[in-house]
Amino acid sequence: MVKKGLVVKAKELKTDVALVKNLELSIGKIIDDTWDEPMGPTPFPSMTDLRDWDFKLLQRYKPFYLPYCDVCCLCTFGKCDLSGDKRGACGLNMAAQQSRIVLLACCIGAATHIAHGRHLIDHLIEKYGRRIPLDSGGLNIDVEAPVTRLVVGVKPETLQDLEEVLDWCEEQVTSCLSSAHTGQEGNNIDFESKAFHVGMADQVGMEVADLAQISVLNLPKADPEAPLVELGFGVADVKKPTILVIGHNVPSSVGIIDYLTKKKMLGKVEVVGICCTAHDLTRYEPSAKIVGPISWQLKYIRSGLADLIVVDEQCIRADTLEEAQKVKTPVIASSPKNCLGLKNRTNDLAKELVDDLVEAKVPGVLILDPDKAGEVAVEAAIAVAPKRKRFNIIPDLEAIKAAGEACGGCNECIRACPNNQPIPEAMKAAALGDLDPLATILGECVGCARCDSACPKDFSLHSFMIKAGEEKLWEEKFMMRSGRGSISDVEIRNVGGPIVLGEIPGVIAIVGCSNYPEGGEAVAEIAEEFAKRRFIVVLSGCAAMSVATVKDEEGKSLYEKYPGGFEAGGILNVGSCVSNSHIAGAAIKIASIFAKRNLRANYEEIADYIHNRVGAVGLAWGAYSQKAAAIASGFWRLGVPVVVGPHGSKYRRMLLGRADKKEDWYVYDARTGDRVYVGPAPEHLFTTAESKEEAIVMLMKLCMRPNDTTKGRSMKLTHYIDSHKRYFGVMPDDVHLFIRNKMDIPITMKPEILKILEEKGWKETRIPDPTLLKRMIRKRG
Amino acid sequence: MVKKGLVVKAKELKTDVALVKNLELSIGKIIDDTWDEPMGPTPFPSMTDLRDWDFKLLQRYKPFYLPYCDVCCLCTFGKCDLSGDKRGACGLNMAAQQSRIVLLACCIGAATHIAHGRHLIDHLIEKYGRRIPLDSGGLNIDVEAPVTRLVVGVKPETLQDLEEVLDWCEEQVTSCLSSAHTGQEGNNIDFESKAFHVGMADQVGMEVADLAQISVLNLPKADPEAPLVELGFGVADVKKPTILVIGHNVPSSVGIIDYLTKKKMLGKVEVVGICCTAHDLTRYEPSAKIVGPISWQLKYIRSGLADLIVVDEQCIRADTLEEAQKVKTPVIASSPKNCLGLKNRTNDLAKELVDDLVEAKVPGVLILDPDKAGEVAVEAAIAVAPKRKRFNIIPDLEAIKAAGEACGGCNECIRACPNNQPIPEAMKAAALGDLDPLATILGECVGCARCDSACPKDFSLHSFMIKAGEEKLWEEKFMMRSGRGSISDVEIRNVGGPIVLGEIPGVIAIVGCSNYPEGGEAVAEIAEEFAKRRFIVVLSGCAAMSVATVKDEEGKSLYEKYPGGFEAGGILNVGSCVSNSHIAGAAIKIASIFAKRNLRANYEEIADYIHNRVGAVGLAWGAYSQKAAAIASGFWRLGVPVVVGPHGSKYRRMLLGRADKKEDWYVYDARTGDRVYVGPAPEHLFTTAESKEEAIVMLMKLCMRPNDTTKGRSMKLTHYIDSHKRYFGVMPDDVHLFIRNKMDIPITMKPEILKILEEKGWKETRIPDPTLLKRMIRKRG
Amino acid sequence: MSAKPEPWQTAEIAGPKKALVITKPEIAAAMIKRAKRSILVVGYLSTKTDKDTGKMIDYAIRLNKAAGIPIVATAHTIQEFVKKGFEQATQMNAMDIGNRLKDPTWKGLDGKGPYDVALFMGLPYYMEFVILSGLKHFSTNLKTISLDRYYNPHATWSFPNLKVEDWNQSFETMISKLGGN
Amino acid sequence: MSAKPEPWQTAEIAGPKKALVITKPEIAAAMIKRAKRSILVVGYLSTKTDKDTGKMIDYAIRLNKAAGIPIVATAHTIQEFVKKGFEQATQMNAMDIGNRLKDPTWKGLDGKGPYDVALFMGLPYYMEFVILSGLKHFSTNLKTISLDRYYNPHATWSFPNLKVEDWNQSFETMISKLGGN
Ligand code: SF4
Ligand code: SF4
Ligand code: SF4
Ligand code: SF4
Ligand code: SF4
Ligand code: SF4
Ligand code: SF4
Ligand code: SF4
Repeated sequence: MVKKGLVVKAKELKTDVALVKNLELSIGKIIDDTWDEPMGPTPFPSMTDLRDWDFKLLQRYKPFYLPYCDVCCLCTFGKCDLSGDKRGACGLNMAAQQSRIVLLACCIGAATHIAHGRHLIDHLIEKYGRRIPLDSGGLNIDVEAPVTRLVVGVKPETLQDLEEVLDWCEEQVTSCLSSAHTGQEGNNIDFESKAFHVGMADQVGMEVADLAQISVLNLPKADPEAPLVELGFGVADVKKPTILVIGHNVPSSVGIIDYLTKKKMLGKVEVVGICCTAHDLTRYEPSAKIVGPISWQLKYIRSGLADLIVVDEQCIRADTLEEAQKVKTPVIASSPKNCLGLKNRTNDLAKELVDDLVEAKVPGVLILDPDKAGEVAVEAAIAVAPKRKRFNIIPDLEAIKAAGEACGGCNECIRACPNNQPIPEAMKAAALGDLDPLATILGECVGCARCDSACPKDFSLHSFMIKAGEEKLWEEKFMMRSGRGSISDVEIRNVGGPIVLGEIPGVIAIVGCSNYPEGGEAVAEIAEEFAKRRFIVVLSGCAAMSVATVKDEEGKSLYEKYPGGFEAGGILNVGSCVSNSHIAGAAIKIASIFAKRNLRANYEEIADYIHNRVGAVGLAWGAYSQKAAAIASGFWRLGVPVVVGPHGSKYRRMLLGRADKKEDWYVYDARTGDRVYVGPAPEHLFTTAESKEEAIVMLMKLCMRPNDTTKGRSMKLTHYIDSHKRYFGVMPDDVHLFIRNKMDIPITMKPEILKILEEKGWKETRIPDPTLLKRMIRKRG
Repeated sequence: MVKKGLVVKAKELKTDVALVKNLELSIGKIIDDTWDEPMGPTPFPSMTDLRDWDFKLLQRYKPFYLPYCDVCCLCTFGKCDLSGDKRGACGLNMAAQQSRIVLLACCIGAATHIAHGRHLIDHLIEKYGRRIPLDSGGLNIDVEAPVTRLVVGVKPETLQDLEEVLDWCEEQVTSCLSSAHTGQEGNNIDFESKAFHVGMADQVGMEVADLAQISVLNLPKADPEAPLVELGFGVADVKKPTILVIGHNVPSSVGIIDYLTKKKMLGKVEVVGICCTAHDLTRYEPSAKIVGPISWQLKYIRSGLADLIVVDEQCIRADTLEEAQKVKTPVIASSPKNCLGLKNRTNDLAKELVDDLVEAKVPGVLILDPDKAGEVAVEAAIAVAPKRKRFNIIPDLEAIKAAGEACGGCNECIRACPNNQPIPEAMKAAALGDLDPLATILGECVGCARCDSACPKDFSLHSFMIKAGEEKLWEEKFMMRSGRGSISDVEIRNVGGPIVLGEIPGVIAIVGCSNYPEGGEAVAEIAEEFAKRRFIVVLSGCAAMSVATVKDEEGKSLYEKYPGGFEAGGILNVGSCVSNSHIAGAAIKIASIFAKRNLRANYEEIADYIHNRVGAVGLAWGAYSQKAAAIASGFWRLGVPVVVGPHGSKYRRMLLGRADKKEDWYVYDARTGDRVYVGPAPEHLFTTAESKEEAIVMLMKLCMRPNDTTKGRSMKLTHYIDSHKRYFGVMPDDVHLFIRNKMDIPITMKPEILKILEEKGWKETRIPDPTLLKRMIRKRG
Repeated sequence: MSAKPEPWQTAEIAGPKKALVITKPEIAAAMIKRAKRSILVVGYLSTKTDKDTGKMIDYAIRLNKAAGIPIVATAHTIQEFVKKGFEQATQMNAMDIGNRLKDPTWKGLDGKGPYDVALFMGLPYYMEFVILSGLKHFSTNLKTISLDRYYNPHATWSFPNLKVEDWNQSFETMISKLGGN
Repeated sequence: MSAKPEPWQTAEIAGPKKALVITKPEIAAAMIKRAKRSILVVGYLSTKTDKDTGKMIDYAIRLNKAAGIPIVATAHTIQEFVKKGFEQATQMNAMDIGNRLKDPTWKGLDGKGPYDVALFMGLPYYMEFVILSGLKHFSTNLKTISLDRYYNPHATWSFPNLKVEDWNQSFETMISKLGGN
């Protein structure tokens, strides 16, 4: 490892064991030779070190920009009209501006994970010391931190080793963000390359964060049988005081659990979570419960179920304090990133804080010490519960009926609804006493309350829906497998070959948020379709929660029906947002463990390997956040395609291949150096699926890779054609592009396909040892 | 200094002097006692450490938000309509959204300076070694790096000491940026506090960057008599090959000068610069020349004067490559932040690069090695010059006349012009052969070319103006004092007292960009007004250039007429954007050197000192950039008011005091603990001046501070009232608010003012030892 | 047809360049007639029954028959076409067809050259919004027409926000003006 | 008055909430009459001579005389008022008056209570644009009227983009309807 030089210079050094005076030690380079893997070409890569690779991908997968509006308003030279071939006052054109918006989103997303990691690791070091060994899977994992090894070339062994990795991440965020300044980068493809770069840093940041918490807090370690935990609106016992935690950064939730444990009150207070903090909470303590993803926040708060709310960071509604006040629920903010304007009471006595909250002297407090936050939360919740008596603001039927009668049908609500829900019609029905349409809306509702805001009559429309759907809501109780963390080396060893040869038809990573167009069940349907076909289905974040919310006739969720291992037909929840890194990690480990490629600082070669061989595809069906953008960006640079649901079109840039341009689909054959046509596999790097049916078929198609064996390819084609026929009702019109030789043809479809091949004037091609990198050619042609 | 723990662990350490094997050294805390100043309360402050201070300021100076439009479009939950009392899908309201936009701008700006510093310091360390001592003013400066000392509590001594400071800066950018993620911070005042925080980090980043380049490249060191350098459109000898450098990060420009020096060609090739690189270029080599600020780019390029263009980073037109191609000028990009889509040729032979550029095989190249960029630039410029023969695209009179005749008067150009220039009328005149109106427009033009873009007839309108103003342009040749760097301790010692007592009526910092509403001369007028009145006028960046562009009858610029020292009546150019830090530095040093306050990690106390005592005010008359936002933000946290020109209103948030609310203007008297009314001094923390006249009067007023002695206050009032009468034609209606006792009244205005005081029912108040901090009270009341 | 040319989703403000409103269906018919090569992109919402009406996909088929406009069916919409016995639609991802329409060198579904008019219907409002925007900013010589019930400002021309009955009537008129039935 | 309600500076798109267009000066006059307490904010551009016309500041003075509207003169505009013998204007920074107008508890220039209608003229277009926006979003019970020659969408009501002569005529009509001269 060669990094920054280092000088230790001090008149006096106090250490745990000794006091040293007048030490001066100056070190130009640190070469850490405890790791015997040779250093690859790009340790601690700069913003331009992998630019050539990006340009290769972006040459094939060209950006299609989808501006929200015609102007740029990022500086006071503007606003500038960029329509037509106009340029802004700084000389920028629309393509560059849109790629800059993508870069900004990815920077915000990456900063979020990295700052989350920094906060977590600072806290863990402060509490447990810096020399705690990292351990994400015990004896089952030798290749720990594959992303970090690959990207920066470091093998972290103890908590403190993660700090310099974060230093590098922060430097990348800063440089990439700086490129978005007016008058910096001027070229759209270079902006894209920078977005890829910060996406790569994001993967590192996520890995570092999850590795730290898995190791120190002893979360499940690559455990296919991680405990089943309860999830749903109805999980909490309403007779017990209930603490609701919302966010992503688990220390304050751990503080709650630890305090309950210390006081032997675990089980006497319900601790329920929303969003990723809920994931990590149940990874820490499986008796805790999960309410659901971000879209459940208002439902839960307004229903008055929480006696106290603790928010940490990320994906927390900005109006939490206001909504909580309406139901008399005190709030504890616990993160520097989300202070909600509350007074910082970190240094006050816990007792005083509890009193102030219980007596409602303040609507909430800011407590930046997680353990104190835990103590105050528990004590205040216990004292508040009997006073609040589940006070809620869900209106009764009469009130809804009266509103229905008063509704003017002005359409403001439906025009504000991201999912165009027919609220005005439902209000008409409500006027007649029929709440069913309102209940139906709740099923496709993302809980954003924009309808409430928009209504000129100030109807609390989302609450009306909650009331209408009440019964069903209360029945919501599902089982989710808690986040298992990384994928073990053994698992990789077992499936590496079948994946690379195409015999396991693909790895489908369903990630991201709950900004669904028509409800969350679609995610479960998609997941099951792939599990049934013996793909590997990996889940995380809100998507992992949504998958739990569909039961079969026997009342079982997919987690109960399918194995939790990284194996054909497995359905795995890796965990929270930061656990997403294990998905990239698994792909990287295939190259390392199965193909024995060097990982260390060897990004380009491994990305090339993954892009050409590992049939992994990401689906972010409900992606909404800048974090989701950064995560996708990390996958893009690895050459892994990502599909988003309809709302994802608002990320404003797709990366699309052109199946009709033959010249775009050549690779080198590493054996001979020849350029070989391999067909559009994978066809796109980033696109939007309009419906769940399209998502399924698109994912099937995107699993194909140039390296597929004929056996693998024929299996992948079977799934593609079969799902195409089932969901689209017709044979796909591009099968001929995916058939290299007749062995690729699925046996059962042979006559049909042969006919197509003939019509299309198909010619046989070779199956190369595929690579996009000239330098990988072993024998020059 | 207590920071991160440190473990050095390596099997083998290679240093410059020795090889050490199997070293393990683990250090929990480093306590550096070589600096005997005691550590203050907030070393390496986190995002929340100074929040209480921010809340104090923001309680008095409340944000007034000025949204561009009604919606938020920062995530795919949106767009969300936030008009009225609506909330977005994430629960955010408009106030929080606007403060989030401010935070984003400040993050981008801070990231830009910090990443600039990182790049520069990495480069300097690589080239000169890490142990170069820092030296910004030789024996005249003891308090080096005042901002860094104050903010993080470190006293950097050699280049490498700056690295951990940058680590801290990058961590702050990352955390603050992460707070802008959807569903993080929900409160507008907390967003503002974070913007202040990142603005403070920006000041540190700027200081670190300038300190490094001053020290290593031997730029002027606190030199009041820094050389006079030539500035203007007409500075270059057109018979010589000309290299134009644009940007902010000087290494590639240094590469050019060094190569010329090595080859003994200095003087044979013209090296001219635009923007801050020009500042730093002439600080390095005073025979180099300055074209002007950012708004000069198109004029110069289109006029064909540059035989080769080298761009580094920041404030570079995004269409530089396209514009350069039109005049056959090759371009070298030299920064990772601005690659312009060019091929990275860093590792190719210089000769090959020169050939490719000279033969125009490529429009430009990316060279990330500054020395190679320098060599290629010089060699290519020399070879290109005779081929290009100053090829330009400035149209001739006939073409302009024809265009004037063809112009449809559609108004698209004027509607695109940020300064509403009457182009359609000027075109009518041009049709009749009268180019004067076009020439007049050039005087108020910011060179943005939005008019060109907008014209449906594709007229190159900005070029028409250049033609029309040609003669005057060519005469442009002025003298600017090159950037002097920091303020010396001696200077502070001399003026500290007079400033704090109010006897030097104020320090006016005129900074920022050239996004002027009506031309740059206003800046010179404003500067001279204050210099004449014996304020101290400090300049930087584009504003420092604009000030040079006005000559008196004898042909002298202000730099030739006024002294360059930090003294009453001085006009100082500190240097480039990053030199802005010396302005804050000077204020900080007053507290340290004059008042003997501890600086080290003692931010709040010093900011309180400055806010209440140091009559410093910033004016960013043409501020356009995110960097300018960050710089302003750094001043806000220090309690220094900033005024922007009209375009600055588009920063979308002002911080305004309410002179009419008496309760807002109380401070503690540190001697007694009493709360004392001190009047609205300073009245605003951030506001927009509509005209230069208003700017002058506003700045006069904002110089008043609660600590002013009666002598100082009466002098400040004299200037305020006098300028108010001169520019506004009337007596100000708020003088009574600034008079504590009758001694404050300017003698010559006594009768007039006494009458006002009587009318207003004025009552005498005390002059306290003012502070906003309860803890500063020496004797509890 | 009384209707406001305001974006249907309130927050989807656009501009300064905004779709011209198709105030009369005759105009749309005339534009289709004038087009050298037009294409119709049909999203899956056209397979859903709008309140008080049939499925919009039937209008798509009738438009095809009346004016010979080729149809691209995005997502799983093609299934519904096939069910209705209409076999000539081409299935394509909505972004993919958008991206191709943007490309002036794309030879079209039939290999005969680029299109000059693209009609859209049945995509989710916001998705059509951004695709139309991509085409507005990055296509050359392509005009777009939104036939949805809602004003979509990034198109070259768009229906205003319409009542279902007015919308249906617009299609009827257009189709008859195009000589179809 | 034929004129388009498009933002004068092309890129300054706004919305969804946009100023209602004052199609006839009579409307503006009626609004002023209806106002309980109105105030006129006059920027320094009103002291410049517009093409083919006098200075707008004269209209401001006549409006004051006709309707008794108090005047705030921003920046150095007050000098011109004084020169013209009009002494009652109050000098104030444009942001400062904006900020006070936003505050429903502000007692006004005369200490008698908040205003319900604020008229603006003569500020740089973009600066008036953002101040009107601040008031649109953050004031309570305040209506704003832009009397400039350009449509300014963040106002409650605004003139459309007008020719100079139409603009002048509007003032004449308004003033006479208000009983002034
Ligand atoms: S960044 Fe460029 S395009 Fe955007 S507003 Fe500023 S000058 Fe205009
Ligand atoms: S809360 Fe539900 S119904 Fe209301 S606008 Fe949001 S998604 Fe639509
Ligand atoms: S916004 Fe309110 S009043 Fe209007 S249709 Fe919807 S529920 Fe009815
Ligand atoms: S998946 Fe998305 S919405 Fe869910 S917690 Fe993660 S970032 Fe938030
Ligand atoms: S950040 Fe919030 S207000 Fe902005 S678009 Fe997203 S959900 Fe809407
Ligand atoms: S180049 Fe000058 S005249 Fe043209 S739009 Fe820009 S500022 Fe106005
Ligand atoms: S945009 Fe062009 S045609 Fe229109 S008025 Fe201006 S110069 Fe004339
Ligand atoms: S002052 Fe502004 S425009 Fe000038 S170089 Fe600095 S940031 Fe750029």
